[in-house]
Amino acid sequence: MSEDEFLRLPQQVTLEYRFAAGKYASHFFTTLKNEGRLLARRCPSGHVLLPPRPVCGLCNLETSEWVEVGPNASLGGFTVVYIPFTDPMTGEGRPVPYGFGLIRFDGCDTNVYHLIDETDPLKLRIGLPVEPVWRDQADRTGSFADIRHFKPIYT
Amino acid sequence: MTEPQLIFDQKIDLPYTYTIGKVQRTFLRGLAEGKLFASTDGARKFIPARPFAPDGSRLPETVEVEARGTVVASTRAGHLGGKVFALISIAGCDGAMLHLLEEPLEPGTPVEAVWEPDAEPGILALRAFRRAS
Amino acid sequence: MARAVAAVATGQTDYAIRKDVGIPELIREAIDRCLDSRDLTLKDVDAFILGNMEMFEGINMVEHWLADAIGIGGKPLWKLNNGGTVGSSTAAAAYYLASAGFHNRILCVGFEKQSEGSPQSSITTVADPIWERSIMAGAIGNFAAMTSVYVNESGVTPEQAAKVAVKARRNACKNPHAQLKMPDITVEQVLESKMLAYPVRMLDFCPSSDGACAVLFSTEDDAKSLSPNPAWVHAAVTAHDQQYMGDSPKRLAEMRSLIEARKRGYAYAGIEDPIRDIDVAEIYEPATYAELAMYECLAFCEKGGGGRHIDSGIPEMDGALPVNPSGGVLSANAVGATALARVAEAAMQVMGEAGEHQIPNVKTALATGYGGNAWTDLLVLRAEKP
Amino acid sequence: MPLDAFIVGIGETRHAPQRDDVNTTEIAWEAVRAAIEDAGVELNEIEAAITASQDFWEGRTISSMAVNEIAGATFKAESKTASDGTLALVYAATRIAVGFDTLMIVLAHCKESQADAHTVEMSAFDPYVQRLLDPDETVLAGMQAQLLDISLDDRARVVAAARRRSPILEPLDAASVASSPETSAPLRQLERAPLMDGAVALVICNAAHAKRLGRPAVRVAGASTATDSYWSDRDLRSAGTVQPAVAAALADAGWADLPDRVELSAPYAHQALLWGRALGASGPAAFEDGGLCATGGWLGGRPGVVTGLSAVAQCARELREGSVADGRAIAHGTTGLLGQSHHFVCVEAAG
Repeated sequence: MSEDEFLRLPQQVTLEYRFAAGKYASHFFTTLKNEGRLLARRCPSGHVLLPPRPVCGLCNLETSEWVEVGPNASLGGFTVVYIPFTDPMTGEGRPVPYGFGLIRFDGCDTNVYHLIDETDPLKLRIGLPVEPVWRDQADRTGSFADIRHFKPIYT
Repeated sequence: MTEPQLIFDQKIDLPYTYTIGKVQRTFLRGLAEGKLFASTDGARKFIPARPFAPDGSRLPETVEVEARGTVVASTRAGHLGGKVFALISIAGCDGAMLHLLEEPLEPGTPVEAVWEPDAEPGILALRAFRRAS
Repeated sequence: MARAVAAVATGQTDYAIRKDVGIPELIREAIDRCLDSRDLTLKDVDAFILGNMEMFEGINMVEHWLADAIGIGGKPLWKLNNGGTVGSSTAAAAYYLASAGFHNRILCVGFEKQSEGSPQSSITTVADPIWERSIMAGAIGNFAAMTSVYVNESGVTPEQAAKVAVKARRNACKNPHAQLKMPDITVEQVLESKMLAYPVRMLDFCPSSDGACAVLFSTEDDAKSLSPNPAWVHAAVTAHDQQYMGDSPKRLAEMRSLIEARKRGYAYAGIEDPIRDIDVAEIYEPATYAELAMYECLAFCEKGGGGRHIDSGIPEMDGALPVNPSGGVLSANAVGATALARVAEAAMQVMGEAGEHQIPNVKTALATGYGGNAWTDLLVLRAEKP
Repeated sequence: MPLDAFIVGIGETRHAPQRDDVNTTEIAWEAVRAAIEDAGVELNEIEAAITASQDFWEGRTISSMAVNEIAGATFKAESKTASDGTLALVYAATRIAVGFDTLMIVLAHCKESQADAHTVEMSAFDPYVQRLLDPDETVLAGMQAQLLDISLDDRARVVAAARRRSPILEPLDAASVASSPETSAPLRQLERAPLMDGAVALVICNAAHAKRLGRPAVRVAGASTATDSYWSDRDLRSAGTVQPAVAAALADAGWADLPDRVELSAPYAHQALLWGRALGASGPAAFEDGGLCATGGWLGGRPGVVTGLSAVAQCARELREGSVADGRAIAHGTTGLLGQSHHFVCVEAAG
């Protein structure tokens, strides 16, 4: 079968969604935007969970209270990405290389993935302290992308 | 002060490239040349051409058929700007083909294909069906 | 009483980028190979379970569109989607549905045509739209960040990870269906391959393939009539983790779902010492570092001993507990098919139908599925009827 | 070996056109929380969960990732049927029947307000030869209605009956249904079930556990599912696999005949009448006297993926209250364009 025998038809599939952030995310992002504070949920067994959520899977109990975490954090895991990657939400490619990793906010039991402002992997290590670098107030959208990235604190 | 219920408007916008198998390559390329090909097991003929009949049996070959048939059903899709969709059965062939009409037609009305000049292979190489002249 | 259930026939396509066939032809290749091996046709199948990730090909209710390609004719048609574990989830569902007698002969079909979509972008749609999706870096970025935790805790070296890649692509030479057959691959070649996301290099990671796998399950005497030595299911266990991708602190270093599934699965199947009690394992390793971590979570070796385990030669084709004689996921990966291919390969080993990569006299075979948010399916297949 | 699982807990959200106050995890938790409270069990006791959701409606690949924590499946088993809630119940019931699990959650959830129905439906059309024409299910329903000899008046009466019986939707009279704007000729806009957000959860267990819990239990006695050819290879006037599927469900339950209480799920009025006719109902009267859809069914306001399990929950509630004459009911769900698959679950008062 030579190459031109084949027939491959391109087709763009565009699906529009309006996601309700819900009770916990709305409260988190409203507080973050208005007061610059990061809120996690704690369950009766003391697990501090971010993102905040109705039920803690570790003990199968409803989370019971808000607790402030961060803003400083440490690396729960890290990498530097070298392969281009098109973000399906924006359709743009993210320039490479870029640091990316698991961010553990002080006081939190879980990590969240985010971008790291470092492209030399040998400088990064588990537990390295990092701090959030915010987008300007004007171009915040009320999502985790309001934090531009995390900057390592090399002491 | 009740807190705002945040809404995240997002889209999933993904490019796909569908690989077309043997009998349907002939079918879709045929449309671009103003021809209608059915797939067949030597006995039954199916439109649109497809590799397997509804009972799973193979339809490995293709055979050209006349681009004429009858309307099974048609509907003006007011909620989609008035486009007229129809299910068309082609003379001598099993199966039925979803396509467009220039205007709604009663079930059983004889129709013929209207070809899109110098079109790329694909279902849109056939512009629509119209009442047979 | 619960009926005994066995895998009685398998069929796989060659995993590759397939520009010659559409999705219906692709799944029928695997289905026909499976049914032909027992002189059966679609008419002999009572029910179908299909598995893939719909957004990888962008087709909603894809099983309903494929109904004609499998000649459904009014029969039961199930559709599962559990991410990477979907293939093994179809096998687990077949086990329970057949064991309860709700269906008898069940054909599981896992498939993916990854060349038709853009896998790295569609995998991002796995992420939670509110919390994770705007920050995702594709499967490789996420996986590499997890890998750093495991490397930090276990001290495994890139060379030890590279040995897994060498074992996989050499074993693949003995598997007609594998995509990456590399007879002369060396550790150096792996260490020099392009860095994708530190420390994961090109040859450390699984390929993206088009492919399909079909496994026919049946029960009791019917299973015996269909296969000279059926691969009886002794355990089909699933374990999930918490909801978000960053929830598990140790990630790979302590894959909670695999450890939980291993404990329950081994107890259920009466496995005490895996090296002694398991003759071959087909595990779902998306990357070399994952296989090393999975040795530990599966208790093939002590915690932190993944690197020493590959050094020991135990997981080699001629070792005490061969892992992925088929070449594994590192040699072929069409997500919807991949975890079911692990079950198929385990069944082929038990049935003595693995051809060139057959391990001698296999009595007990292990198969795992990995996917979702570090989820695990674990199945134990045996020559002996439960 | 017939299914032998007991429904001991029922939890259902108050379905609404647009629940902007909750995300998928939270709406599913509303149902699960109500179900475990009703069953008198703790989330920690749940051994496994089988869920039902569709990725294209949820806008997420592996859409069950949002719910396995609230379904009590952390470090336990969860599997997702990507079709209808009735199949999640059947799969769960088989794990109970073989004795592998004793206490499980079955969950179906969908937020139809999040998605664009046209593109979600268009994505279910044949990608090679149909999709580029940009159709949706309403187009097919229009063609089907054109072929069926079911009058607009009868169709409008079915919708009015559903709305009158619905605990959540505003009542509508037949005249206003018949005069609503035309969508795909001859269909009117109000002939189609509205898009809804909601979730349904059931707690199921084996006989011993049901006795121990002492809750009013309903027994899952049998079930069936049957899939027809793809929509364009079918006679659109036919009720497809409705009759063979219901016959198979009755056989699986060991029931000689169809019970009086049938809860049907149909997204269009003409399909309710077509499928109702296949179940022995002669016309709109069966809907007006509640025989076929006591609380309006899908047309009474249920999200598509949830409608089958909601039908089971409705029958289970009535059986518990003893308001079903012969103590037997059969619930129906459907998936695929123009009802390509039909699913039936037989439930009976556990006595």
